Amino acid sequence: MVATFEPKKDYKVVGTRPIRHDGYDKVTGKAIYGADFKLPGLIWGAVARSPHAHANIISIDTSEAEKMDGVLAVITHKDMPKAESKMVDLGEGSVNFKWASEKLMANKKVIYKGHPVAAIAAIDRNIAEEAARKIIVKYEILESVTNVVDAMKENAPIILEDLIGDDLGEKVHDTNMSEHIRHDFGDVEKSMKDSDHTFEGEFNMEMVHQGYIEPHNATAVWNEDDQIKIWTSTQGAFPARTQIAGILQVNVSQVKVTPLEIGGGFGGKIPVYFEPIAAILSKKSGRPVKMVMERTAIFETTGPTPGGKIKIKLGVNNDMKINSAISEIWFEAGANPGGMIGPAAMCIYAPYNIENMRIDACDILVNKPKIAAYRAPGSPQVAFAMESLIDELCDNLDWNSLDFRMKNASKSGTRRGDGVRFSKIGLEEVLSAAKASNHWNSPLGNPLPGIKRGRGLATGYWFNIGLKSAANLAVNSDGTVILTEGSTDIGGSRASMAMHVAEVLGIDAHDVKPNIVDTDSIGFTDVTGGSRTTYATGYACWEAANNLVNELKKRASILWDVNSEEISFNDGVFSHNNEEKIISFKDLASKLGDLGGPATSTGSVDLSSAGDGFGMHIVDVDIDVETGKTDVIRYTAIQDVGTAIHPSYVEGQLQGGAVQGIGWALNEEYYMLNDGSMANSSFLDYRMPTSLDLPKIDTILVEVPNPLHPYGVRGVGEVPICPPIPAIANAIKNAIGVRLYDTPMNAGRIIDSLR
Amino acid sequence: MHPFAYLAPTTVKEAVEVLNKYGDKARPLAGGTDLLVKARANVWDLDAVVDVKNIPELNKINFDSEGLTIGASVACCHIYENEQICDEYEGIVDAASIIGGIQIQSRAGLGGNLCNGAPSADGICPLIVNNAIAIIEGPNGKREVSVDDFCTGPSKTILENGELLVSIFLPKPKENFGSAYTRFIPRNEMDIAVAAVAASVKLSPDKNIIEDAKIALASVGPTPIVAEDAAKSLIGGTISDELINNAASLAKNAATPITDMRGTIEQRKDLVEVLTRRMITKSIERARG
Amino acid sequence: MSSSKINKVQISTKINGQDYDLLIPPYMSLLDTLREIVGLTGTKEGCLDGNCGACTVNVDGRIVDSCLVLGPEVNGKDVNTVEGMATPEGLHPLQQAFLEEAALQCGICTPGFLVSAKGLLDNEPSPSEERIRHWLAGNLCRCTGYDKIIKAVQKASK
Amino acid sequence: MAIVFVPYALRKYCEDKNIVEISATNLGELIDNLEIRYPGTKAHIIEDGAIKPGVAAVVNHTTNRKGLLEKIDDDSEIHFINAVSGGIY
Repeated sequence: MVATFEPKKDYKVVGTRPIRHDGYDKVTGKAIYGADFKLPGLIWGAVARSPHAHANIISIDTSEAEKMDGVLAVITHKDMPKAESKMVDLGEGSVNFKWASEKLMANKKVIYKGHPVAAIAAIDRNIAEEAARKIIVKYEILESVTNVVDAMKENAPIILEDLIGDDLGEKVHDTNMSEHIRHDFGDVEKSMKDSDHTFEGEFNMEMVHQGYIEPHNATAVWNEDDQIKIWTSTQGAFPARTQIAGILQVNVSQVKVTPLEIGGGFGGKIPVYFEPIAAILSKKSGRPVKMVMERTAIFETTGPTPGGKIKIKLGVNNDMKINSAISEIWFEAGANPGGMIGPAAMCIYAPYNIENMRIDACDILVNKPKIAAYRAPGSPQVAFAMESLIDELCDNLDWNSLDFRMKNASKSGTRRGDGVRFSKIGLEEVLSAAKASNHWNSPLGNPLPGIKRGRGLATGYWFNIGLKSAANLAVNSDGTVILTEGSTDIGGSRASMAMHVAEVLGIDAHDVKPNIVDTDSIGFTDVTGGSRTTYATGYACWEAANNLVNELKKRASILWDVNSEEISFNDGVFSHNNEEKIISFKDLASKLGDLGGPATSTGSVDLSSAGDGFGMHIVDVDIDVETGKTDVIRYTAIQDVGTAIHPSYVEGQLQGGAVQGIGWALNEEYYMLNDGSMANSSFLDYRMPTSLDLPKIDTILVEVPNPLHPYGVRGVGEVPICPPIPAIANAIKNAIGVRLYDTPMNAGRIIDSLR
Repeated sequence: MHPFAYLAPTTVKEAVEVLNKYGDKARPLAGGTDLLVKARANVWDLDAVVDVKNIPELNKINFDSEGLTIGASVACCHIYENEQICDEYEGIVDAASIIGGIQIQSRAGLGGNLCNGAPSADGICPLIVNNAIAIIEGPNGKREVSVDDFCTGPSKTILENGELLVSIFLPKPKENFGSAYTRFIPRNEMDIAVAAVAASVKLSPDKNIIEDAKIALASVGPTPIVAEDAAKSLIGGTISDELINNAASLAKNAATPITDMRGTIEQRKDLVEVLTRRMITKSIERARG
Repeated sequence: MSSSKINKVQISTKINGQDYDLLIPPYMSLLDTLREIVGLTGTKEGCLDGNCGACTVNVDGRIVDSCLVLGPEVNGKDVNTVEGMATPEGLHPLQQAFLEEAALQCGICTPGFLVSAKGLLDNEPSPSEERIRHWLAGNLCRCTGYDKIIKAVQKASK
Repeated sequence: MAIVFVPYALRKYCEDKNIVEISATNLGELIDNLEIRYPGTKAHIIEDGAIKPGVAAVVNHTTNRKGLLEKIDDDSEIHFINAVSGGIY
C-alpha cells in the first residue's frame, strides 16, 4: 500500500527561507554551467543544417569542409549507429530510437528546417562553424506542412513514411496522424441535448518555445575502451544517459553523464540534441568535443510545445451545473510522433465535476521541430479553451464566473476527463482564497483616456508526477551531513532537498551540504520535471535521513551499551530511558570514529504521483483601443502548493510560470512562412516579456498538504503556466467586450476584433 | 563567422583609404550592434572591420551657431545624456532612448542606425523631421546628403564602397519648433517597430498656426517614408483636431507596408494614422513649451 | 579563408582591476575573449545578438552586451564582470540581496542582471521601481517573472 | 471485483461496454482474465510481457509503479490511459 502522512504544523526547517546552497557560486559567476566546462585538448563541434523544412537528400559533399585547416572530424548519417524502427519502453515513456537518431542527424530526408545533415569537429568554434558552411548538400525540395489542418488534408505530404498511425485502435498507413485517442463517460449526446444551454467554441494556438536563456550544450569524450563521458546541461542525467545509449547503440553502463549547472529548461532540456553527435565526433577525432547551440537553431530545432486546434462544446443547466462536455483536440507533434495529447485529455475538464464527457485527441505530424515537454505540457492549451468557454457562458447567462467555478469545482473523488478519480485536492480552498483575495475585492480603478481596463480569472490544473529518485547521506565528524542526489537543480532544489534532511535530523539547513552527481555516483533518478523533484527526490532525502537516524541509533547504542531500539530521537537529540542518557546529533557525529566509522544511509523511491495541483490567477489589463497594445497592470497567482518547503522558491515558481503564460498569451508564437521556416527565430522577434512589460506578480500560497508526502509537498512548478492564457483572454473580453479565440492575443488580433 | 582583420584608423583619411581598399569586404564598426549580428549570421563575409571610434570627428558632439553636429559613432547614451540636445532636439532624444536596451544604447548610435538602413530604424525618421544632413567622406572627397534621401531600400543606402559617414548635422531649431518620435511595439522595450512616426512642427509666434511641418514614417515601406502630403496639409493651418486628424489620414495613405511577422498591412496603416496624430499633437505641445 | 591566415592582435586591457596583455583573433568577441582566453566564464552566452543581456559586462562605466563588442575594441579600456563584484570583505550588496530575495532560479541570467543593476546603482543609488524595470529591460530572465529580481535591486538601493 | 474502465479502442472487444468487472489479485492477472473474458484486449495492453510503450495503467488515483505486479483489491478501479511521458523523447 502507498504510505500516507498526517500533516504537521510545528516544523523547524520546513517553511523557512534559508539562502540556497548553490547561491554564492551563482551570484559570483563561479558556477559551472555546461558551456563553461573545459577539458585538456578540447575541440569544438558545429552542425550543418538543412535550409529546407521538407526535402529529400540527394547527396552530401563534405570534401571542402574536410580540407579546411583545423578540421579534425566530419560526420553524416553514415556515422550514426543504426537502430531498429520500434517503440521501446524506457520505463518513463517510450521512444523509437531510429526516429530519435534521425531527428538528430538526417538520413534520407530532412523533415524540419535546421535538421542537421552533417557535423564537424575543429580546433576552434569559428573554424567548425565555417567548415559547416562548406558542407554541400543537394536537396529535392518537398512540399511542407506546418499546421494541423493542412497536415490532415487528403493529399498532404507524408512526413514519416514508416509511421503507422493508431486511430482509436485501428492501424493507419500513409498518414500524418500518429494517434487518435478517445475518452468518454456517461451519455454525452443525450446529456448535451437535455442541457438548458449549450455553448461551443473553436480555439487555435500557435506553437511556442520554452525560451530558456542558456543554449543547449554538450561536451563528450569517447574513450578507447568505449566508455563515453558526457558533460551537459540537462534536466535529467539518467534519462539523458538512456537516450544517448539508445542512439549510440551502447549499454547504459558505457555512458556516464555528468550534469552541470543548467540555465533553464522548462521541459525542453529533457531530450538530447548535441550529446550523441559530440560523442561520435569525439570518437572520430580522438579528442574531447564541445558543442554550444546557436539561438536560431534552438528555436528551429529544439523545444517547442504544440500549437493546434481545440473545439469544446459545453451543456449547462439553469442550476449552474455543467451537464455535458465534448471536446476535440488536434495537437502538433512536430516532425516525429509523440505530442502532448494524453496530458491534454487528462487536464481539459479537471477543475470541473462533469458526469457526461467525451474527449477526442489527435497527435499530428508537421514539418516543425519535434515538440518537447514545456511546463504542464498540453494543459495551458486546453485551459485556454475550457476557461475561455466557461467565461463566455457565464457572461451570456449573467452568472458570476467565480461562483460558477465554485459550484462545479472538482473535489476528492471527482473524475477527470480520462476517468481517473481525484484523491485529496485543494481546488475549493484555492477558489475560496481567490474570492477572499485583495485583488478580487479591489475595484478596477479608472484607466487613462483611450485605455480600456478589464479583469479576468481562470483556473489551471496539472497532475504532477512522482517516479524514481535516490539520495545518499554521509555524516561528517563536525556534525554536518553530505547529501548526494541526482536531480539537476534548475531553480533552487538543492535547498529544499537539504531542508528535507535537516528537518528529520534536527539540524540547520546549512549543515546539510547537497551535491548533484553523475550517473555513476547515485541511483537512478528521473528528470527534474513534471513538478516531481521536491516531491520525489525530497521524499528520497527524507527516507535517507530516517535511515540515517536508525544507523546513528545503532552507534549510540554502542556508546551507551544499550539496545538501539530503546533509543529515541527528537529535535536533533538521541536519548535513552527518558533522557537519562542524551547526546545531540552533532556530538554523536564527532564520536563516530570510535563507534564503527562513517555513518551513511540511502533513500530510494518510485512514486506514483506528486499530488494533483490546482491554481487560479486573477489579472487586470489595460488595452489601448487605438493600437491594441495590452499591458498587464496587476496580477495575482493563487495555488494549492501542498506544503511550501522553501516558500521563496515556491513563490518564484508561481511568478515565473505566470509570466511565461503571459508571454504565451500576448506575443509569443512560431510565425511560420510558406516555405516552412520560422520567421521570428530570435529573442528580438520572439518577444518574451521583459521586466518592463510586467507588474509585480503577487502570490497566495494555499497549503492543503498532500497525504502522499511526509511533509505534504505537492508539485508546484507547472500549474502556474495553465491559468494565465485564459485569464488574460477573459480580461481582454472584460475590457473591450470582444473575445479572442486564437493565440497569441497580440495587438493585431485585438485591433482586428474591434473592427 | 568569416574571419576578419580589425583595423582602427585614427583619421578620416586613413579610414576612407582602407575602406576603399577592401570595397564591399570591409565595413565601418561604430556600435557594432548591427555589424556583428550580420557578420555572425553570415549576411556579410567581411575581410576587415574598420573601427571608426578612434577618429575624433566621429566621436564629437558639437554645437555652433548653425546647429548641432553629431559624430557618426556617438552612442545613443551620449545623445540623451546631453542636456542641450534634450532641450532642443526632443524627437532625436525620443529615438536615442528607445533603441535597444541600456546595453545597446551604450554602443549603438544614430550614425550606425542610418548606415544600416533598416526600414524599421528608430533613428532615421527623427533625423528627417529635423532636416538632418549626412556628412560623408569618400575617395572622391566630401559630400553632403539630406537624410531624406539617404536610404534607397531595405539595408541599402546612397553610401558607395569606400565612403564613410563622418557626422550628422542638424540645423538649429527655429523658434516655436517641436519634434517627437514614437513607434508601436508589442513589448515596452527591446523590440522592432511595427510602425513608427516622427513629426516636427514650427508654430507661429502666437503658437496657434503651424508654419512648417514634417512627418516621416518607419517600418511601413522599404525605406523611411517622408509623408509630404500630410505635412503640407498642416502648413498654414490653425491647430485643431480636424487639421491633425486630416494630416494623420494623409500619412496613412503615404504608408506602403507589407504583412510580415511584425504586423499586417492594415494594422500598420492604422497605426500610422494613430501615431501620426499623437506625434503631431506631441510636437505641438513641445513647440508651445 | 581559415582563421589561421588572420593574424592575432595584441591588446592590453584592465579586467576587474587587473592588467592583462592578451593575444586574440581580431574577430573574437569580448564575450569569447573573457570566457575562452581569460577564463572568466561568469559572463554567459545567451543569444549572440544583443537581445538577452546574459553577457552584460561593464566597459569604462557603461554596460554593454559583450557578444556585440570585439575583443580588440577594449584595448586600453577598463572591463568589469560579475567576477569583479565581490571583494575579499564579502559580496556586493546586490549579490547579497539576490541571495536573500531568492532573485535567481536557474541563475544563467544572474551575472548579466547583477552587472546591469550595478551599472544603474553606481550612478543612481535610489532608482524607482519603474526606472529599475526600464534599466533591466535589456536582460531577459525566463525563470523568475522578474518580481524577486526587482525586489532584490530595490533592497540593494539606498 | 475490480472495475476496469475499458479504453475506447478496446470497447469493440468488450460488447461495447465502457466498464467491466474482473476479479484478480494483481494487474497481470487482471489483464489475463480480461483477455479470457474479452479476447483481443490483451494485445493492445501487453507487449513482450510488459505493459506496452505508451500505455499507462492507473490503479485507483494514480499511475501504478509496479507494473504487472501491482496489487489489485476488490474495490480497485483500473484505467489504461496514454502514458504521460509519451512526449518526453
